[in-house]
Amino acid sequence: MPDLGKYAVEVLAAYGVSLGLLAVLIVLSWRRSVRMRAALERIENNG
Amino acid sequence: MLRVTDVTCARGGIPVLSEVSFDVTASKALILRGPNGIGKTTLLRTLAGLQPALGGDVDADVDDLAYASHADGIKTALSVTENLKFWADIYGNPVPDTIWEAFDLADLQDRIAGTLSAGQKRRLGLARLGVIGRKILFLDEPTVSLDGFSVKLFAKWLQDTHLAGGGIAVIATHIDLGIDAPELDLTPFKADLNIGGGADEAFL
Amino acid sequence: MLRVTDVTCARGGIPVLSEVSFDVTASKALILRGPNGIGKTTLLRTLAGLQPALGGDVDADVDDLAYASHADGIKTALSVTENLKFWADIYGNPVPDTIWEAFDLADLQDRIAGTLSAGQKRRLGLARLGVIGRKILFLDEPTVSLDGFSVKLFAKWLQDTHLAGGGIAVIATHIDLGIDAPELDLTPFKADLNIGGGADEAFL
Amino acid sequence: MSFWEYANPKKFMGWTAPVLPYVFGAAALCLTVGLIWGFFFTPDDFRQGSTVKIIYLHVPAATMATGTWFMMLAASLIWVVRRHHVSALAARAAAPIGLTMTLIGLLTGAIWGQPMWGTYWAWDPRLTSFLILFLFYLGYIAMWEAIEDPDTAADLTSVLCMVGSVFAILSRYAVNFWNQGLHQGASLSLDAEEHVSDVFWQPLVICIVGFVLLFVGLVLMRTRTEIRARRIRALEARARRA
Amino acid sequence: MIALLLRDLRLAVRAGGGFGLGLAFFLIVIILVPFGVGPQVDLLTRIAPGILWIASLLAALLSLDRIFALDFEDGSLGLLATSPLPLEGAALMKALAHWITTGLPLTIVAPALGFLLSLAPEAYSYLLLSLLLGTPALSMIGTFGAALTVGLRRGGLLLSLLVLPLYVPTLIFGAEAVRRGADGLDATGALILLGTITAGCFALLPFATAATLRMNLR
Amino acid sequence: MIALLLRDLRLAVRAGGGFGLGLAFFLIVIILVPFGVGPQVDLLTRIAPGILWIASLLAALLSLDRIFALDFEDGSLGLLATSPLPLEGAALMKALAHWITTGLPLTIVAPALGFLLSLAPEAYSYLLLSLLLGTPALSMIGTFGAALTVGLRRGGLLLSLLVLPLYVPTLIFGAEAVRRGADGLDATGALILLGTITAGCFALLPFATAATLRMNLR
Ligand code: HEM
Ligand SMILES: Nc1ncnc2c1ncn2[C@@H]1O[C@H](COP(=O)(O)OP(=O)(O)OP(=O)(O)O)[C@@H](O)[C@H]1O
Ligand SMILES: Nc1ncnc2c1ncn2[C@@H]1O[C@H](COP(=O)(O)OP(=O)(O)OP(=O)(O)O)[C@@H](O)[C@H]1O
Ligand SMILES: [Mg+2]
Ligand SMILES: [Mg+2]
Repeated sequence: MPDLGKYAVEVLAAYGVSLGLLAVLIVLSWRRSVRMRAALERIENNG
Repeated sequence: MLRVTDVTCARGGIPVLSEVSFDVTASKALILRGPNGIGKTTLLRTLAGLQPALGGDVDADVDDLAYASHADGIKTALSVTENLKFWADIYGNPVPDTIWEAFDLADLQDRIAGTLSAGQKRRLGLARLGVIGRKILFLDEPTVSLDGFSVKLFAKWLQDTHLAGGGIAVIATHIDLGIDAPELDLTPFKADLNIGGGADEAFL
Repeated sequence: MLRVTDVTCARGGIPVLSEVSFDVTASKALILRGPNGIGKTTLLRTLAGLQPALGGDVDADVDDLAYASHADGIKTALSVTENLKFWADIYGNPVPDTIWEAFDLADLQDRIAGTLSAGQKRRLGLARLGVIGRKILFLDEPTVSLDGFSVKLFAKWLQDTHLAGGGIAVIATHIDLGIDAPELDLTPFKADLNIGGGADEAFL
Repeated sequence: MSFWEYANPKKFMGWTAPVLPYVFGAAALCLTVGLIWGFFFTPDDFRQGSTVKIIYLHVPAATMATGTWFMMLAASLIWVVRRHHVSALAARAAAPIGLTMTLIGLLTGAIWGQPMWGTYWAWDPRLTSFLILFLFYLGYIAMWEAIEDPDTAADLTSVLCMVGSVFAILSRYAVNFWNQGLHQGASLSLDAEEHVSDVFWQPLVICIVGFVLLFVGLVLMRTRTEIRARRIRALEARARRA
Repeated sequence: MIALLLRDLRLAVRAGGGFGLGLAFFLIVIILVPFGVGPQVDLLTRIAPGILWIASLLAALLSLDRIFALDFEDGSLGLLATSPLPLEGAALMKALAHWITTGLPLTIVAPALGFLLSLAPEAYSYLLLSLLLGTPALSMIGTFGAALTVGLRRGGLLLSLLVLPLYVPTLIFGAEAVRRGADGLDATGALILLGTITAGCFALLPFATAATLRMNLR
Repeated sequence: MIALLLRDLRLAVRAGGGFGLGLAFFLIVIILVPFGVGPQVDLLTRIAPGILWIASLLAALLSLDRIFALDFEDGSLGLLATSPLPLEGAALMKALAHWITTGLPLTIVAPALGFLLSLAPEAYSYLLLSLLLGTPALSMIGTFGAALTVGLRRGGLLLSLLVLPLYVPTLIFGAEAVRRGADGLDATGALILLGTITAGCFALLPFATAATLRMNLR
């Protein structure tokens, strides 16, 4: 861990917030992708 | 039992029909006839308690009355089932399973009401009547834009379910519904221009 | 002369009627029949150019077409005369004097449209057709909530004024209008589930 | 075979499936390398101290935020001109990514602002334009959600995107007119004077590449989802009519 | 009554995001203020409490006309009035639904927006508390106003005209509470008065609203 | 086209005072501001130009949704689209009618309200001129936004969300012109830019509006 000096809170917060938001975006996109794929398969197999 | 005695009703502050009287006993229907603008809508709204009468008496339990017209409280953003369920909840009834058959809505249950055709929407509006469980129905041109088959379906529901269950219906219509009921022509009741009453009476 | 060739039309992105073809020559009317939800409204809107067709041709001058349904562009805050005058101005025509007689509106000229009864309002909506001067009319249930007398009045105007003047009318209705015109049942044209076209075609 | 063939939904599903893992793999690689290099192995700036490390998130996110809008503009134009469904759906798929990037840019900027300028938020032109961009994204997404018919939605959002772009540029000038700012100039310009020093520059470029790749991967994945959603819609509608 | 509340919430969500949009409007009004008055931080800090409250008020105001208008147009309101549901209850539910779709989300994001206006750090808790206490009153008063104008064609602007004066006391106490909080003064008095207004509104206005509706439906 | 303009004006007057009410809303927003931010004169003088412009903007915004919604619901819009009248002309007339019923009366009374906010005496002429130049752009942009949201059930709030960012440049130049006028600086630049925006909007947006309407009517 590098020494962040007196700005540790800011730097870590910036990384936390950014990576958190990216994670949320990726997870949401991924979940919806999985759901849609499953739903589509279900419909295609029934019809 | 519905007893209407000498009811006078007004629209826009002007008396339209005066001293209309009739009785309808349980399990019977009455059909109101009359040319456009005679006052059928006004009369039905008055009888149903949506607007005050200028005079006369409506003898019936207010908790038995229901009025239905084209403006039938259907939300276009909700599905057919959600619409019916809402009105059933408001009146504290369940949605009867027979309703889907009776109004040929089985295939449309999950459709958003806004995407229905004119006739399908009308059927949904009529189905509401089967859900609220009121005894005395005032129907204003209920079969507008219905095809022949749907008109029969409605007449069947009216006779076999509603009237057979002791209900009463007063129906204003220009079309022949094919139900067996007495007709009342409103033309003779057209209000005399000089009769009193109405919001402006005090100034005449 | 109106020539419709293999028109396929869709609602909500789904084909409803496919390959409808018919011809109507000048001074003739055609009545469209079909149960609720078959697609009459959709077809008329497509023919009148209010929505794009999925396929096929409508052979007519777009400047001759007019569509009319319940949503008839009547402003409830304006008077009967103002309403008609407005549409006449938009189409660059005068308001013909005969219109008041033809639609029994003479007594209602100065009434605010919002205070008309259902049938009176419908008559006003129909009178608009007499004012815009278009040759080819697409009418969607024009006589809804009209009484018998008014239906005859309308049929008379249609035959003696509009058709007699070389006009054409395509009318969707569930009621018998009492005019002498061929009927076309749309049931056979119901779109096959698997036909192509529609917004979603690329995804099927 | 024309280039546009790839925009056919079926073809699109076909060629994206094998490509997608590589894009995500490359994105992950770049991001890991760039961020770890930037976070652990770069010195502090003599003026900004360790806060300079925020640059590895702030600048790529800010770049992608505007870049996404340009991509949506291009996709909208393609839809309007050629009516390829995939391009409309790609624009739709990109919008939430742009929104997230804008938000990251705003938040990292705000966090950075406190130590540097002594305030989380100032009505600086650059910051302000970003806020307006954020609003455009919100409106654009809300518009897609509000319209039922997908083709109409595609048409209307395209018009919105085009008109919005003109007004976004106009706002940028207006905002400059209104307030002279605190924010850095273009430090990525090739002009040596303005250039940030190489120690920061190299990992920054890797991070930007990583963000771009991540964006491409996400757009492809989300477009695939949108195509599936449309197909479900179509099939369900057909089933309902049966 | 719950059925009505649920239906209204469902309609709000379906009809293009009743939730998100009241909020978005609030956001945008706040964002516009610096464009109008200029970017000076000290100035913004001074006017922030007032502007935040005025923006909440306008955001609430803007969605008032849909409380009854839609139900009136499609006939639902007449049918509700003749249904077994007491109209007072319906009025209360309508106000509640309005609050849940506008007042509540607005209260939640208000602190984030205080940020943009450089609101004094001490004022945040007061902002939150005053909005939580005050916005229900805005919804209830607004519901009453909506009932007054329901029969009129697009009474939207008349509605604003009628309702805004009724909003003045709520606005004064709400903004005052935040301002005092920002200046480090005691704001309890203003908050208590705000709570009293809300309680009073909910105790009395449902009856007035129901009576008004009955008149308008005749 | 004149027939359409006249009809819209007549409807605005009949339907409960389209004139009076846009204006009344403007008035009330201005009156609420001192309640919100407190009564200090120096503060009010400083924020007056911005608040006056923001209030005009909100007053214009509030009546946007009626530009097309009513005509859409009763079918007039579809009939207009198939009538001989070019839709671009109709869009222009709609914007004009909106300006005559909101922007124009608002411009006329704005000086009186500047008074309530203790606007600097030098600023009055700039206020008048900037509103006269800027409010037509607000109406035209709003008409475009209204066309975008016309098919949507009560797109009112979505409309605000879409339109407000588009209003930003107009607001900035308008308020800046008044502020510079108040400070005795040269405001010609801002006024010229304002005029350019208005001219540009009227040259281009009618076409975008007509195209949008056609899409929405399908
Ligand atoms: C909320 C606040 C902020 C926002 C919205 C913001 C936004 C932006 C934007 C839009 C860019 C341009 C990226 C591009 O050229 O495509 C940028 C770049 C940059 N920002 Fe910020 N910023 C903020 C705060 C800060 C702060 C506080 C600092 C540091 C003191 C900072 C430092 C930089 C640097 C060094 C660049 C790179 C310059 C360039 O590449 O053009 N930013 N920021
Ligand atoms: N979004 C949608 N999804 C699926 N089906 C739809 C959608 N919108 C409309 N439909 C269906 O399209 C069909 C055509 O409707 P249309 O209004 O043209 O019928 P119509 O013949 O005019 O009927 P009516 O006699 O009742 O007026 C109807 O069955 C309707 O339910
Ligand atoms: N404000 C008013 N001033 C004068 N007459 C009015 C006013 N409002 C309504 N009327 C008239 O009252 C009469 C009654 O209208 P009502 O709607 O009850 O008729 P109706 O029998 O239902 O007709 P329809 O068969 O056309 O539906 C109509 O002739 C109408 O024109
Ligand atoms: Mg009637
Ligand atoms: Mg139909």
